[in-house]
Order: sequence, then structure tokens, then C-alpha cells
Amino acid sequence: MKPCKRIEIVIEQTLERRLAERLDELGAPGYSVIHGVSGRGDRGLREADEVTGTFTNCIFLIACNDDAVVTRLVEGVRPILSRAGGICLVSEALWLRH
Amino acid sequence: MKPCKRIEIVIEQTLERRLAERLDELGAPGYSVIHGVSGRGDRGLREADEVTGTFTNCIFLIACNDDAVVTRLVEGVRPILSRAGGICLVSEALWLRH
Amino acid sequence: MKPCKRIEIVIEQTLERRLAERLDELGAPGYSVIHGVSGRGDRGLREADEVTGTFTNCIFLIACNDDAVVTRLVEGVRPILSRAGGICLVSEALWLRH
Amino acid sequence: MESLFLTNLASPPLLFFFLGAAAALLRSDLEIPAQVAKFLSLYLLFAIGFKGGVALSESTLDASVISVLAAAVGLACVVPVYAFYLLRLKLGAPDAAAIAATYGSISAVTFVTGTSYVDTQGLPWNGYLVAAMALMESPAIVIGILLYRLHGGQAGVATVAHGDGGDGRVDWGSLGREAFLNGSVFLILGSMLVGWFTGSAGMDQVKSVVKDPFIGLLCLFLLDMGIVAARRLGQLSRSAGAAGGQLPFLLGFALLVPLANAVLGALIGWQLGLGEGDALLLTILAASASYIAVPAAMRLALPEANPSLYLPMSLAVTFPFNLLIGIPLYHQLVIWLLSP
Amino acid sequence: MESLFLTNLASPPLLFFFLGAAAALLRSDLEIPAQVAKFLSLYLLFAIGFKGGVALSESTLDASVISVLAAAVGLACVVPVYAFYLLRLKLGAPDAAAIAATYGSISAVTFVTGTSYVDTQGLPWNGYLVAAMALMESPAIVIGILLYRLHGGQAGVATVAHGDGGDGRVDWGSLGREAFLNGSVFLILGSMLVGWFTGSAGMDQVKSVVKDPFIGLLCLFLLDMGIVAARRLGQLSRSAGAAGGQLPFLLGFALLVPLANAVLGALIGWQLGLGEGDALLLTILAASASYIAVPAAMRLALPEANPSLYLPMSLAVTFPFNLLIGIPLYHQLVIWLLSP
Amino acid sequence: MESLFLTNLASPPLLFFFLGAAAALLRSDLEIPAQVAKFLSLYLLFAIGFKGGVALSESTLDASVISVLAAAVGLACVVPVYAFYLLRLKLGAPDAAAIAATYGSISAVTFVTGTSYVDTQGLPWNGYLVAAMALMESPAIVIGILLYRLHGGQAGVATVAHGDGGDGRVDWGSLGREAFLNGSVFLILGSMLVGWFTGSAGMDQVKSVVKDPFIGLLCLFLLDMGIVAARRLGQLSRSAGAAGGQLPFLLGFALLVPLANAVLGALIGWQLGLGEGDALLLTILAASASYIAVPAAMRLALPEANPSLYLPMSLAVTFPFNLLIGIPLYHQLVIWLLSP
Ligand SMILES: Nc1ncnc2c1ncn2[C@@H]1O[C@H](COP(=O)(O)O)[C@@H](O)[C@H]1O
Ligand SMILES: Nc1ncnc2c1ncn2[C@@H]1O[C@H](COP(=O)(O)O)[C@@H](O)[C@H]1O
Ligand SMILES: Nc1ncnc2c1ncn2[C@@H]1O[C@H](COP(=O)(O)O)[C@@H](O)[C@H]1O
Ligand code: NA
Ligand code: NA
Ligand code: NA
Repeated sequence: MKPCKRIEIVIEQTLERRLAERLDELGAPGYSVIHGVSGRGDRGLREADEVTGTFTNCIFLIACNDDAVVTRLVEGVRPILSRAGGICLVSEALWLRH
Repeated sequence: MKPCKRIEIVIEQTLERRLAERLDELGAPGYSVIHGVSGRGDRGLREADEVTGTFTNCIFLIACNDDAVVTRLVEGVRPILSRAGGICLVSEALWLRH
Repeated sequence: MKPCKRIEIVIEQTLERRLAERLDELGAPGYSVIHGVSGRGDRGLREADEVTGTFTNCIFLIACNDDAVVTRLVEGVRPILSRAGGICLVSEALWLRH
Repeated sequence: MESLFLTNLASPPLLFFFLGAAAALLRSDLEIPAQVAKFLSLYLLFAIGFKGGVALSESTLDASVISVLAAAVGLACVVPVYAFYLLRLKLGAPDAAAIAATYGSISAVTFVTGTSYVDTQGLPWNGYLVAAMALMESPAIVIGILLYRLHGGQAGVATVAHGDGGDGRVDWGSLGREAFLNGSVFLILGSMLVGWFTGSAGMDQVKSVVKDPFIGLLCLFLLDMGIVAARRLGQLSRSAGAAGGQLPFLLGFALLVPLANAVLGALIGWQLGLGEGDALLLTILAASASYIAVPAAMRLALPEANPSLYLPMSLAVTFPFNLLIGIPLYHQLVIWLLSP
Repeated sequence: MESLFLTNLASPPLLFFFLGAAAALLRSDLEIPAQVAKFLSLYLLFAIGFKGGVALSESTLDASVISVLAAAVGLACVVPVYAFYLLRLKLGAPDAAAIAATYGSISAVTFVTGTSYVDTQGLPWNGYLVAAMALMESPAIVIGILLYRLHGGQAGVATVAHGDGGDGRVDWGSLGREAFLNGSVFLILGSMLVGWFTGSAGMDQVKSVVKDPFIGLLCLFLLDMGIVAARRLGQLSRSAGAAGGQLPFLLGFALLVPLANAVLGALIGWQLGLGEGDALLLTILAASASYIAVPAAMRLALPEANPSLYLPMSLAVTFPFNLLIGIPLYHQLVIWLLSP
Repeated sequence: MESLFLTNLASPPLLFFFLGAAAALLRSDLEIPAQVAKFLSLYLLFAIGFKGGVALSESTLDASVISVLAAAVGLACVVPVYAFYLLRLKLGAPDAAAIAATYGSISAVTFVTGTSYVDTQGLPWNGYLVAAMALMESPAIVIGILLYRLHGGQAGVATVAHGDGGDGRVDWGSLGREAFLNGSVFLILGSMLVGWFTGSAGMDQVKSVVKDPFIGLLCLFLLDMGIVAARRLGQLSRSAGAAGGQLPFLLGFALLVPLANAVLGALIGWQLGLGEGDALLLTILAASASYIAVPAAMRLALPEANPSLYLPMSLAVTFPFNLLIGIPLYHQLVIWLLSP
């Protein structure tokens, strides 16, 4: 088990592919994406009820044990979030090496 | 990045709307909801396999940087959980301000 | 509220039932499973787009307040992950007793 | 009589239900995806509602229709009351109330399977029975909650039961919404209205969705119901055990109360002079127990009732019993009552 | 004229749209699962595309067809321009551009409902109108972005608008992909190609999916659209309020611009000498506003535009208006223009 | 002969497969929602199973049928053995075993597309071929695992391979469940039983689900398969590269082994004196490789085998090859063999 950061990003479904490409560019070691997430935030209710994905969210989970990469990821997604909405949380965890 | 609490609540799908309304009343700054969650707990297996939502869970994720609100939220959802089942976890995180 | 560990496991959808049975055997107090998760890792892109579940992931979330059980769980899932891929993260949280 | 059972047995929907149950018991990973299963249930309500509405538009709404509807609602109000007091012999107020509501209400899928049985038998039936079904869904929910308030509302956990406000008062607004605006009740009633309004011209436009694929899609839905029912059976025995060895009582209830209700329904149908098909459908409605509308509403109105009791009882015991044995048995009963 | 409205009113798809809206307004929990709703929308595009392609394969592609397609594309290029300058009177460049693109493009579901209206009226129509629809989807997206770059690209947030690179340049590759390879555009065009290639022999193989259940499935899809539209209405008034009390302006826009576009469309149809059915469908296309293809593309190309403005305007105002009043009104207009 | 290819090319299911592939290659965001795609696959198994069962109920189960079924199972046992030793030339035991199982088993969707080809050609075929298909699904799974145990079970990771217990023993219970109670195997067999039991009376009740929309829904499913196959192609080349430059070998295998198996299948069909349609379907079965049942089972039984090899090989190479070229080629072969 080694220490790592857990980055969670809630973002609009329509931007999933773009964020994934950005994470690849920025050197994320991997990521997982949860789909069909609804929610409420500054831009009001998003009920995940609509066929375009415009009112649906997804959640990215990124485990990263390199702090330099973590900083790069966070700074790299910041402009996307400030333009398109969403949130980003960073927390501590231990990563099981198998 | 500012410190915040991450509240996670696993609750039955049928109670999603009610919990969301309660969170609004209690002043949650926002929340995200993951759907179609299965699980096992004190009340046995819940296989997310059934059309009423009675045996399906959802997960609420709430980021909140005001500790007074966190306390209010936790106390406010406690009676729902003790009557209807489910769990609530609170952990530390950093919230990216964008 | 009592301290506990939050274990998160990302694993292939096809192995969901097997992991759940393993967790039961190992004495997990409960778990929640998020479905339809896509992602990228050492084994490349998994787009959750395919009918067998072979390229789809799920996420297990386990709250456990007994450290001995946590160790047993982590050691018990390690061989599954090393053979089938996936990741396991452990973090700290508080568990609301209701 | 034997032949009624055999015809019933050879019906694809029934066989797919048991195929699903077999899959679950053998622990196959066969599963209908949850969102599609949900959609199939909505489809069945949509189709049966529309068909009923069109049939209504073609019949005249006279006094005899009104009396059938009134009798149906009356039945749906009486059953939960007697069931509640019966259940209180062994169970606490929340569980008794929830199970009583479950058996007082009806199962749209049982009704739908009944209509396909009646059609296969070549018996005519009237569209207003769909209206009767829709009207029978909700009253038991309200009555169950009322009985609970009357008999248990004062104690313990119950004081924070409604509206979560801890003040022990019923939130009638949301109770009404859960009883009458429940998605499945709303969809049946709404589709019935649309069918009634657009009549046979409307039917011509949608019949290749509403009519033709009905039995085939019912097969696929029942395949899923079979899987789910078999999974829940084990849960029932565990939960009933945990609740103090009530399994025999609950199984007895789940088999005998539908029979009693069927007798009530058949007697009403006979008294009102209904035809064979109509009387049989009313009997099936009476005998059926809800496993979609009521459980969803009960989780909101009465979360302290254990869904591992009421849901498996109706879905995994009463429903297959009605499908396999009940429907032909009730048919026999109706034939016998109506024969001169 | 009155009778056109009444016929329209008695159509099941329209009534299910309003049933869905009623469910949402009454806060029923009725809901079509998201993945199924998405699939129903794909089905409608697949079916209308295939039908159009088969119809194309049976007609001759002569100069008159080309001129209709050219006029349709022309319309889809002109509308966003005038709409943008109109909107700039009250809104910032991003919102003006996104709304202009929304109204310059078309709504496939409105078109599809229009074809079922036209069929119900017994009017013949030509397959190339499906091609016109497909061609009208994308240009407005590109023009909307261009207008935005011309009029707002220099300021503030906008400098990091495209490609997220912060360099203020348009990423034409991904813009083109979002405009022309958008899933819904691609599926209509592709199905049209397959239909055109396989012709009536292909239609024989798939007609019980592509034709027969079309209106019934449209009912179920519109039920969902009604639910979603009613939910979004409230959002529109909140967002428009927050944007500085623009609600009356936006509502006026959402009702009057479609009317103006309808007049343009009808005039073009008349000038080109189209038949009643074709002219009506072209008018409906002109009047319709996108709520599937364009919103999805706008979120990628112009994330600073507020989707709580453009999506509810087209889905919750213009769409029901066209369904309920627009289609029969445009029909009246077309009859009046074409009558000698 | 050319005309067989052209007829095949003009079939909507095939064209929708390539439309989906084009969407993925052009990076369109077109996608069938996962749960619906899964349901469509279940639908196809349900429908083909039911049809086969009804056909069985109408034919007599004589010695010739038994010998076809036995030959089919024999083929499904022999193919994985020779394939395994061929693959071991270049690959480790786990990958060799998994790929051998994949090619020893069959693809229900290829079979289903084959039946629609055979129907389009106006050739009659017998229901017991569905039984043959169902019986050919599982043996290769068991044989693949046995070969792996025989040839690699002693080394490294493999010692904790089964039952995760680290004791190196095969868990026959769960292996059997994965091979024979696999959801797709179970659904075909079960639907076949129901079809066989209810016969043509059952078919009358469900034919507007089981028969009429079959090809149209196959189009939508193949659209999705095309998208997925094109996405996986890139993965295959990356993984095969990582596995030591095995891409040419694996591509050759994925194209030539099906051809060899087709010849085996056609010879058997000819020896057993089958009619043209039956012999062609048996040939198609032999040539097809599993991408639903086997991959799911392999992930459980042999997780160290790399799914980025065996899944893309069967889904993205062999499947489109069979669809586009294989089926008409095998038809030609069968015509040539059967011609006097
Ligand atoms: N405080 C929060 N906690 C959890 N999720 C949030 C929070 N704020 C926003 N979100 C999620 O992020 C999405 C977009 O947020 P926003 O851009 O603020 O509207 C919302 O729909 C929620 O799903
Ligand atoms: N220890 C746990 N870890 C993670 N999830 C849990 C745990 N206990 C319960 N849950 C989730 O909460 C749901 C309801 O729990 P319960 O009311 O204890 O049956 C379960 O179905 C699980 O999804
Ligand atoms: N660093 C990471 N952060 C989050 N999820 C990951 C990470 N690495 C792998 N995963 C998830 O685990 C799955 C399997 O990983 P792997 O076995 O490495 O291919 C991936 O498809 C992702 O969903
Ligand atoms: Na009842
Ligand atoms: Na327009
Ligand atoms: Na094969």
C-alpha cells in the first residue's frame, strides 16, 4: 500500500470524452468514470433525464501517487470546470499495489 | 483549494427525492447522485434488479466546506437513515475553487 | 460518528459476483456496488460499451470499522486484482451511527 | 377443469416466468437490464391502459358499469381492513399495515396476464375493467396508512414516521401524491384517458405497439419477474425467520388470503350479473396483490415496514400462485357460479 | 381550419406529450428510464432516415429536388444570422450564438411528428424532405460559432473558449466533428443511405420495425419529452430571471421566431411549387428548433453559453407550441398559399 | 457467385454493421445505450431460440437429427484442441486456451444473421439447427480450460488460477455453471424449450415479437456491434504488439481458422446429406467464433488470458469477415459440394 491522492471530478456528461483526452495528455495514470449521475450545484438542478447528456453528469475518479502529476491534473482541469461547471475534490488514500 | 468535508450517503432509490429535498432544506451547497447501486448491509442483499426501486440504492455525494452545515446535514439525515436504512460516511478533502 | 476505513475497489463487471462472495467470506460488514463504470488503466481503455461486461467495470465501496477485517479484506482481494486487473484504494472516514 | 390448467400451463408468458425462476435458482447470470425491465413494465401499463380506454369509448357508461366500479373500489377498501387485523395477530403495526395495503391493492401484471388468458380462452371482456383496475390500486395505500396511525402511530420510532419531521403527523399532501400520482397509477389512468379520447382511430395508429407485441413483451417481462421472484424467496424466509419464525403464517397468508379475496370478487361479479370474462377478471383483480405500485409508495409512507416481507410475499408467492393455479381455478369458480 | 386543430388534438402522440407534462407538473414519479429514452430517440432517427432513403430510391433526383435541398440549406444558414443580431439586443455573445444555432437548426422529432400529421391527413410527401432535414441540422452550429467568434471571441473567458488551450483559436477539426458527426446527424444520414441503397426490398425486411410501430413508439418518446419539457420550464424562468429579467424577451423569441421562420419556409415551398404535404413539412422544418443535436454540440463548442436558456426555450416552449398550434396553423398557411 | 455477394451486401443488417463501424472510425459520438444493447442481444437469443423450438416441435426427432447434433458437438470439441496447439506456437497457455475456446464455440449473432441470409435466399432450414447452435456453445469452454490445466496449470500465476484459493485446483462447480448456465446459453435453450412445448399455438401468440421485427432489431444490434468492433480493432493491434509482435499471426488465425472450420462444417453437412439451407447454417456455425458467451465465461475461468486479444479477434475480425465475405463464400462452397 502506498500513499496517493484520490481526485474526484463531477462534470457534465457531454464533456466526458474531452476531459478523458485532457487527462491522458496531462499524464494521468488511469481513471474510472461513473455515468448517469444527477445533481444540484450553482447552475441548478441537473436531473439526468434527458437524451443529450446536457443535464446529466458523470464522475471521474483518478488515483495518482505522483504529487507533481496531481498538481498538473488539477491545474489542467481547472479551466474546463470554470467554463463548463462542475466540481473537483482531492483527498488522501492508500493504493494497494498488487 | 480549500478544505471541505465529503459526505457520502447510501440510501434506497425510492427515497432519493425525499433526501434531496431534505438536503435543500438543510442548506447543502450542492450534491451529486449515483444511481442503480446494489449492495449488502444489515437488511440483507439489495440487487438493484427490480422495477420499484425498493431493492436498489443510490449514493449521494456532498461536498461542503462549512462545518456548521456539515453537522446540520449529518444530524438531519440521521432520522431518515435510522428509519429507512442506509449508511453515511464523512471524510476530509480539498475542494478546487475554479 | 466513529472512525472507519473506506475501501474502494474498481474491478471488471464480470467479476462482480465473485468479488461479492469473497467479501462475504472475508467478513465485510456490507458493501455497495456502482455499475456501468468505464475507465482506463494498465490494460488500456475500457469503454463500458459491450454486452458481455468484459470491457465494463464496477466500483465496490466498503465501509469497515474493524482494522483487522480491513487487513483481511485487502489481502483477500489482492490475488483477484493481480490476476484480473483493477485497483483498490483505502482511505479514512467517519461512519455515522444511526 | 383439468384442461383449463393445461391450457394455462402451455401459455408462453407463464412458461417464461418459470424459466426466469429456474435461471435464478440455478444461479445463472441471466438478467434483463434494470432500465429495460422498468420500461417493459411501463409499456404494459401503457398498453393495457390504452386498450381499456378505447374499449370504454366504444361501450356506454351506464349504471351497471358504475356499480361494478363502485364494487371494485369497495372491495379494495374492505380487504386491507380485515387483512390488517388478521396480520396484527402475529406482526407489528408497520408490517401489518404494509402487507394489508399490498393485498388490498391489485397487481397490474397479474391482470394483464389474466387478460391474455381470457383472450386465449376466446372470452369477451369489457374495457371498464381496466378502469376498475386503475381505481383499485390506490385506496389500500391510504387505508393501510390510516390503520397504522390508528393502531401504532403513538409508539417509538413511529413518532417520526411521516414527513420525517418528528412531529408524528401524517403529511397528507405527499401521502396523496404517493397513492394517486404514483407513476404506475398515473400511466394507466392517463393512457386510458388518451385511449378513451382518441378511440378506435387512435387505436389504428398505435395498435402495432399496443396490441400486436403485447404477449411477446409480456413474456420478456415475466422472464425478468421470474428471476427477481426466485431471488426474493430466500430473502422472505430469512426475514420471516428473523421476525420471529413467522414464515408459515406469512406463507399461509400469501396463499389463503388471495383465495378468500377471489371468492369475494367472484361473488360480486356473480351478483352484478357480469359475463364470464368480466367476472373472471374481477376475481383475478381481487385475488392479486401489488408488487409495483404499493411497495414503492410504502417505502415512502411507512419506511419502518420491512420490504423483505411484503414484497416477496406478493411477488414470489402470491403472484406465481395466481399465475399457475389461481387463474384457472378462479375460472372454474366463475364457471360454476355463473352456470344456471 | 378549426377541424385541423381538432384532428391534431386527437392524435395520440400529442396527447401523450401533454400527459407527460401533466405528470411532471403534478410531481408524479413517472419517468422513462434514461437509456430507453435515448434509444427511442435513436429509433426515431433510424426509422425516419430509412423511410426517407427508401422514398428517395423510388423518386428521381432531378433539378427540382436539388433546388429544394439548396433552399433548405440556405434557410438554415440565414436564420441563425438574423436570430443572432436580434438576440444580441438583450443577451451576451455566447447565449445569443447558442440560441441562434438552436433556432437555425431543426428538430427531428418535430419533423417526425409532422410526418405522422401529414400521413393522418392523407397527404403524400417526398422522401427527399428527410434529406433536407438531415442537411439542415448542422450548418447553424457552424454559423453560430462563427458569429460568436466574430462578435465576442476577443473578450474575457472567451479567449480560452475552444480547444481549452487558452489560445483563443477555433479547433475546426473538433467543431466539424461536433457539427457533422454528431450521433443524431450521423444516424439519420447513415440510415438514409442504407434505405436508399437497399430500396423497397430492404424496406420489406425491416418495415415491421421502421414503419408499423412508429407512431406508438413516438407516443412513448413524447411522453418522456413532456416530462422533461415541463421540468425545464421552471428552470428557464429562473435562469432568464438571473440573466437580468429576460424571460418575456426569450418567451417572445421562442414563439415569434418560429412563426417568422415558418412564413419563410412556406414561401419557399410555394415558390418552388411543392405539393401540400412537402410544403407543410418544409414549413415545419423551418419553424422547428433543435433540442437534441445542437445542445449536445453547443456544450462542447460553446460551454459558456447557458444551456438552461437555449434548451428549455426550444424543448419547453417552441416544441409544444409547434406540436399543439404550429403544425395545424402552418398547414392552414400552406393551404392558403397554395390555393389558386 | 458474384450475385451472392451482392445480395448479401444489399442486406440492411450488414450495412448497419458497417455504418456503426464508420461511426466509430470517424469518432462520431453515436452509441446505443449499454443496457438496451444488452437487451437487444437477449432479444435475439430469445427469438431465435423460440423459433427453433417451434420448428423442432413440428419436425420429427429421428436418427438423422441426432446424428447432426452429435456431429455439431463433436466439431465443437475438436476445433478447440487443434486451435490450441496451433496457438501455442506463438502464445502462452492462458491466451492460447482462451482463443481456442472462442473459436471452438459459436456466435449466435452470426448464426442469426445467417438465418436471415438463408431466408432472403428463399432456402428452407430446420429448427434443430438452433439446437445444434445451443449445444455448440459450451463444450469449447470446458475443453479450453482442460487444455490450459494440462499445459500450463503448473506454472506461476496459474497456481492461483481457479477458485482464487491458491490451491491450483479446478472448481468444477463454477466452471460448469459458467459453461452451461451462462445467461446466453440458458436463454437460447430455455426459449427453445418453451417454443417446443407451446408449438405453433405459442408462436401465434408471440410471432409479432419473435418473427416480424427480427431483422429490423438485428439491424439496430449490428449497428452497435459495428461501433464496438471498430473500437476494439485498435486495441487488438496494441495488445498484439505488446504481446511480442503477434498481430500478423493473430490476424491470420482469425481469418484462416474460420475458413478451415467452414470446410469441416460443410463436409459434415454434405456427408450427413443435409439440404442446402441446413448445410449452410452448419457451415456458418462452424466458421463462427464466440464474442458473447465465451468471453464472459473466460473472464471468470481464466482471468489471466488477455481479453484484448480474444475478444477483438472474434468480434472485430472474424465476425465482420463472416458477415461480409464468409456467408456468401460458404454458400458457394455448399452449393458446389451438394451439386450432383
Ligand atoms: N457541493 C457539491 N457537492 C457535490 N456535488 C456537487 C456540488 N456542487 C456541484 N456538484 C455537482 O456538480 C454538478 C455541476 O455543478 P455546478 O456547475 O455548480 O452546477 C452538479 O450538478 C452536481 O452534480
Ligand atoms: N459497510 C458498508 N459499506 C458499504 N455500503 C454499505 C455498508 N453497509 C450498508 N451499505 C449500503 O447501504 C445499503 C443499505 O444498508 P442497510 O440499511 O444496512 O441494509 C446496502 O444495501 C449497501 O448498499
Ligand atoms: N489510476 C487509476 N485511477 C482510477 N481508476 C483506475 C486507475 N487505474 C485503473 N483504474 C480503473 O481500473 C480499471 C482496470 O485497471 P487496469 O487493470 O489497470 O486496466 C480501469 O479500467 C479503470 O477503471
Ligand atoms: Na387484491
Ligand atoms: Na429552424
Ligand atoms: Na466455431
